[in-house]
Amino acid sequence: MKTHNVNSKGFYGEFGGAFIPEMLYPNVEELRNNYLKISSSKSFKNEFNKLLKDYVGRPTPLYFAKRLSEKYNTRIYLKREDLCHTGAHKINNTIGQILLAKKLGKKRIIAETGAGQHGVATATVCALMGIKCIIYMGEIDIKRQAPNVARMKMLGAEVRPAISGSKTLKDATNEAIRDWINNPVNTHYIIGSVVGPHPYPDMVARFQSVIGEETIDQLQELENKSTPDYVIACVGGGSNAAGLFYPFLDNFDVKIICVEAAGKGIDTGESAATSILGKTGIIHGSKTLLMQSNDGQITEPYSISAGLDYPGIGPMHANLFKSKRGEFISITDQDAMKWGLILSQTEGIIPAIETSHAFAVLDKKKFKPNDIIVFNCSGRGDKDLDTYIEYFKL
Amino acid sequence: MKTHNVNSKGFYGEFGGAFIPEMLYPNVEELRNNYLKISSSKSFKNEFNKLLKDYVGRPTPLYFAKRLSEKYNTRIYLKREDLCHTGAHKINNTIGQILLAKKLGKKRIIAETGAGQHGVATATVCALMGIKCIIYMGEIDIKRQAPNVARMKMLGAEVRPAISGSKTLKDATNEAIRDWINNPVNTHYIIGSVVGPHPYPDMVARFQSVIGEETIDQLQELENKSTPDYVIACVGGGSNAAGLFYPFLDNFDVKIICVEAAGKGIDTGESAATSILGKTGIIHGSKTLLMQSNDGQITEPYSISAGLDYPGIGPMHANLFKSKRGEFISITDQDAMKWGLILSQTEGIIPAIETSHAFAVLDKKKFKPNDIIVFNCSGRGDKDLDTYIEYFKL
Amino acid sequence: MNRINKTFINKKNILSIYFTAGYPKLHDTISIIKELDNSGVDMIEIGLPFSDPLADGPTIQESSTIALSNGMNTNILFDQIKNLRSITELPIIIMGYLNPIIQYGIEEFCLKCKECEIDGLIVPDLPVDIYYEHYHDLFKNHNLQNMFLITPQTSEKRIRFIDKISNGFIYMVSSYSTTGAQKIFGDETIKYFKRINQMKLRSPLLVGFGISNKETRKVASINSDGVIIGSAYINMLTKHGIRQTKKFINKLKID
Amino acid sequence: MNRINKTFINKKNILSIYFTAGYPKLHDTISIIKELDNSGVDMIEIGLPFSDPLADGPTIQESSTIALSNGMNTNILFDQIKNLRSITELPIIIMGYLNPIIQYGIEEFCLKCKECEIDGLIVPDLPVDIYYEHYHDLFKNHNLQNMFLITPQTSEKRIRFIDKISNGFIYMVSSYSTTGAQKIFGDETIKYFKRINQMKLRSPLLVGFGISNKETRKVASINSDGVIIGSAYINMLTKHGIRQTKKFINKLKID
Ligand SMILES: Cc1ncc(COP(=O)(O)O)c(C=O)c1O
Ligand SMILES: Cc1ncc(COP(=O)(O)O)c(C=O)c1O
Repeated sequence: MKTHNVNSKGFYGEFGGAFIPEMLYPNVEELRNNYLKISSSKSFKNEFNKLLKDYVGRPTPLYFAKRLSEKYNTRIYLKREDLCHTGAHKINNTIGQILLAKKLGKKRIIAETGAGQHGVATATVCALMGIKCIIYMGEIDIKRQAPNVARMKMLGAEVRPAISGSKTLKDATNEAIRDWINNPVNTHYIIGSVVGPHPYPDMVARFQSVIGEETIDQLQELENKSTPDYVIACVGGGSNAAGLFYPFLDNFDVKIICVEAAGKGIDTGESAATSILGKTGIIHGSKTLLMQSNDGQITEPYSISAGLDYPGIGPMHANLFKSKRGEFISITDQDAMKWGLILSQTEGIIPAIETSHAFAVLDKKKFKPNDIIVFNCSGRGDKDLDTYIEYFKL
Repeated sequence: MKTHNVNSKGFYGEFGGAFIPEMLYPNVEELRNNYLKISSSKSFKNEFNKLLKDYVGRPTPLYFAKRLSEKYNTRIYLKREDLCHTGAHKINNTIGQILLAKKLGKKRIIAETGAGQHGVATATVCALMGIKCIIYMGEIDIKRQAPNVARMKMLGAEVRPAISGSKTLKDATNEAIRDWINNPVNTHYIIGSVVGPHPYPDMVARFQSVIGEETIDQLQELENKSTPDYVIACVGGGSNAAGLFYPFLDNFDVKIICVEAAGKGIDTGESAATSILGKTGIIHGSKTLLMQSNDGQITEPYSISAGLDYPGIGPMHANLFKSKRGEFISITDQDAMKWGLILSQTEGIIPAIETSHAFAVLDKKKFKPNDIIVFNCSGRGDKDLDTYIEYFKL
Repeated sequence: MNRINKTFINKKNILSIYFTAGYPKLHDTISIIKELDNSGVDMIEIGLPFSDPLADGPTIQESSTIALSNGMNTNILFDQIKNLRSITELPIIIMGYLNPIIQYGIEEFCLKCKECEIDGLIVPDLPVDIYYEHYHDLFKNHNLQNMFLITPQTSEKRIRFIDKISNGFIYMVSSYSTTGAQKIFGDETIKYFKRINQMKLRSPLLVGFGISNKETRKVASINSDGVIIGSAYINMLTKHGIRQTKKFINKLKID
Repeated sequence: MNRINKTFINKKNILSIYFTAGYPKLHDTISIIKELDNSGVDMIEIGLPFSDPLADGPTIQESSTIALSNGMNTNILFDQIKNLRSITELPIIIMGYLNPIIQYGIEEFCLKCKECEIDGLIVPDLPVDIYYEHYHDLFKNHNLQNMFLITPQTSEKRIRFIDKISNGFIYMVSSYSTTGAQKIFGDETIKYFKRINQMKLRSPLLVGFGISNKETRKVASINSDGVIIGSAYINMLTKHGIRQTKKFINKLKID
């Protein structure tokens, strides 16, 4: 049977792998050799699940959006990752990785962040465990996302500006990798999405898969049926999508929709719709689709949403695209912003702008009255208030 | 047996009642006649509990704070109301009241707000139900709490500035009451704390009592014991405290601690420690302790935390104070701010400044190693980031 | 016989004027009372200003805020009016919120009212049942009549009860509203005036909240024993000052 | 015999210099190569600039950014060096990240290298196993030697494997670090140099990352076949320009 999961060499079809400089080999090798063993051990699972429950607030609800369902004449559920501690799905992964890092005896954590959500989630688990934490963030993003910078500092993390290149997420990632190269023994690098060298994409997807697993149980309870007709999520790197899709990857009754940021429009040169605009290449240690110039320089993407503003997508998603297992839809800034307002005023939920992109699919696709559609409500919009205020002149 | 609950006339000992102008009598009477009947009906309970679960994200965790417990050599639990949808306990009450308002056929909702949390929680449930919503907020608070104002507007609520008096919470409350006087038939007034005329204090306490009820079940599971030794909460109006204390009010094995805002210090004239600085009087329709001048003019309180900046306390709490059932401790701005940082860096939880006040009790009181202490972690600190940033120069 | 009862026996189309003590200036109280007496009004309500007058609209709220910042308080008011009866024989009512009265001490307050020969009280946030249970006798012992409000929403049963325990007049709130001047009354309001009038209550009825001019006064007076004017008079004080009181009252005259 | 192998047979204390193509100016490539040849270096590495050079430190990163904004790309580089062998007989290595090479087409890239008589490649993010599985034969067919990196963390087993499949030299990363000039080496680093040296590998060893002056060169050369200098040379180019190359190299001379 064809699987859309990772193979033993760390590939999803032709995508994935670990294209890393030799200096990173021992670190990545240590992870590769241990991540499954540790994360499937009983003691790890207990600790992980307990923190997800008592600290993160899981299970997050699967909420039937009544008014939205009526408006669109279909059955719409929201998987409420916005209710997770720190406000997005990101923390599921950071809890998993900090526990892994502790088992591996690491004394220092580094991470990259764009919008700051992953940085906050990392700073949070480091405070929880009393481990030193350094967050790399593009100098431009530090200015754009001041509240999340403040949160990281409140949590005791050091925020280091990435001043190279375009001074945004991809450069913060480069800086984090450089830090790891320079500190290979005592440091664990917590990557924030299903990107980077194997085993990161698989590891992060597994930690996030709790989203999909809970959805199955909750649908069973609510609809007496364990599979939805559609699962829909926005894709920056792809971790919230991977988490929701994970248990359904090889279940072809469940249709998968990945929503990318079209920015100002696919053809404007200011976009982040990687599946359409990207080509196969290597970024941050992974073979995947990425936006690049003709001679292979990685180009800077654009989206109003800092969390979707990444020039690549995870290798799992590149493979979903290539194999047509997933449908890819891209949504402009304008439509995403509009949907931020619609969701707020129809359901009382102010979504992260990343998340808003996913909902805009309701205007792009016709669903049947009996379709069960699960949207991953990946994060709350508090971090985006300034953007909303300015955009709508509130 | 002596009870600390409300009596049939709406009094807690000598406190409470409904000291309202005749113009409000029909509205309050309608509520008084219906709130128990409706809220104890099966259909209401089902709907209320379902929304608390699927929409608010209840039960909120009871989280054992390991590092904090070690540091203070006692057993510290956090009731995680900060994980509720919209970021504080306030929504438990607004969900209850919006359902009640619907059953009473109301078409228009008004509310007062200080810090904006109750305003956001009200705007949220109004969006959820598709009901028109008007929020009164002091002109000064509108400026101080811009992000919450933006949230309310995103949610489709109209925010009306209260421009009378001191232009803060008490004036917003006056304006809301005036609106209700002018719109007695189609409008329900959602009060945000256990204040105001009977039946509000009891009604709000009942809707919030889910906090305490869950705590009992969770302690049973975690400690094999359904009662804590201490329950501790901050008191602005007193709703988060009432919610946690509710099932323990008449169980004298459980010690109750109410934490008030001392502001810049009890004796500085800039304080909100009502139990110490207040005298019995009438505010917003309730007989209770309140801060006032010698000739009974209500004085403007001060606290760095907008949610504790109220000149009264609920009549239940006034009675807890008078009867000595509850211990009252007041915490300065400085100590509260310090504890915001401590909780952030010890447990990875950035609390609302209101909430920080409660934790500061750990420095004021000695607990035994076996004491089980439940703190109500009433809200998250996102709304207070600007204040934290400025205070700590982050 | 009490001055209030006497007034209703002897006069028709009563005009009662409200003003906030301490406004526009701290010591205007006596001058205003003199002007009102001179202008031929039938009754006077002295507002004891309160920081949070939630039954009142913006005009009275603002005058209260200014009065308080002028330094007005309960002691000063009683001091100002201690020789009241050397100035006027009109019925005088104090209107005040409950909290300042409680802080003064209710018994002490009643005693002072008696000393100043005040005739009655309006305490908007003192509910009927609490009054009846706790303060009825106290007020009576100090020759104080307590006036209650009714609104378009008040049930017939409750109106009858209020009528039974009232010994002065019933204060009929003209509409669903806080105090404030209105230009005209709508049909609903007029229907309500008629409905109450037809109940043939033992207590006289004064209409308040929203009376601003001759027209509104006329309409209200047809179905009641007269009117109370507050915000409109305060607006006049703000704009034209105490000396224009007579002119203002003259304009309100109906035949 | 390949120029790289020949160099290691004929010379001791090898000095290999890295520079970023397109820096400081787009068309400096040939001038720099001429200067280096003239100054008596033993080997040259041409860096093909990449937008995200994650194995490199700030100096090389910055030179790459500037080179790219000067307009450097793969086609231009090959065009610049098509007559390379009329200028120098030194071994020339291209150092570049995998993505630009993939976009160019790996076969096409190798062909071009062959045409320009390039001797070898260093591709830091091309892992050993993928190289061995997919590209070993391709590189060989185009007379390209591929150089691998080892670090203080690389296991003995892995070093032996790398040694086995290497046909040029092994690039010994001086410490846990991205590229960048250091002033001196610590004890740990020297111990590591000795440890590797004592492994008696078949491939020659060049030490790179952190060589900046005569002292660091000396220490590194005692335990290896020579050094590679990158950031220090680029810093020199930035400060003093191409013409000072000879002076810079002279200062590095050891006996
Ligand atoms: C709320 C939210 N959703 C989605 C994303 C995109 O990341 P991913 O595609 O890894 O889920 C982010 C990233 O910051 C985010 O904050
Ligand atoms: C987080 C939080 N805690 C506490 C309070 C104080 O209110 P109460 O005393 O009613 O719980 C507020 C009020 O805004 C709040 O936002």
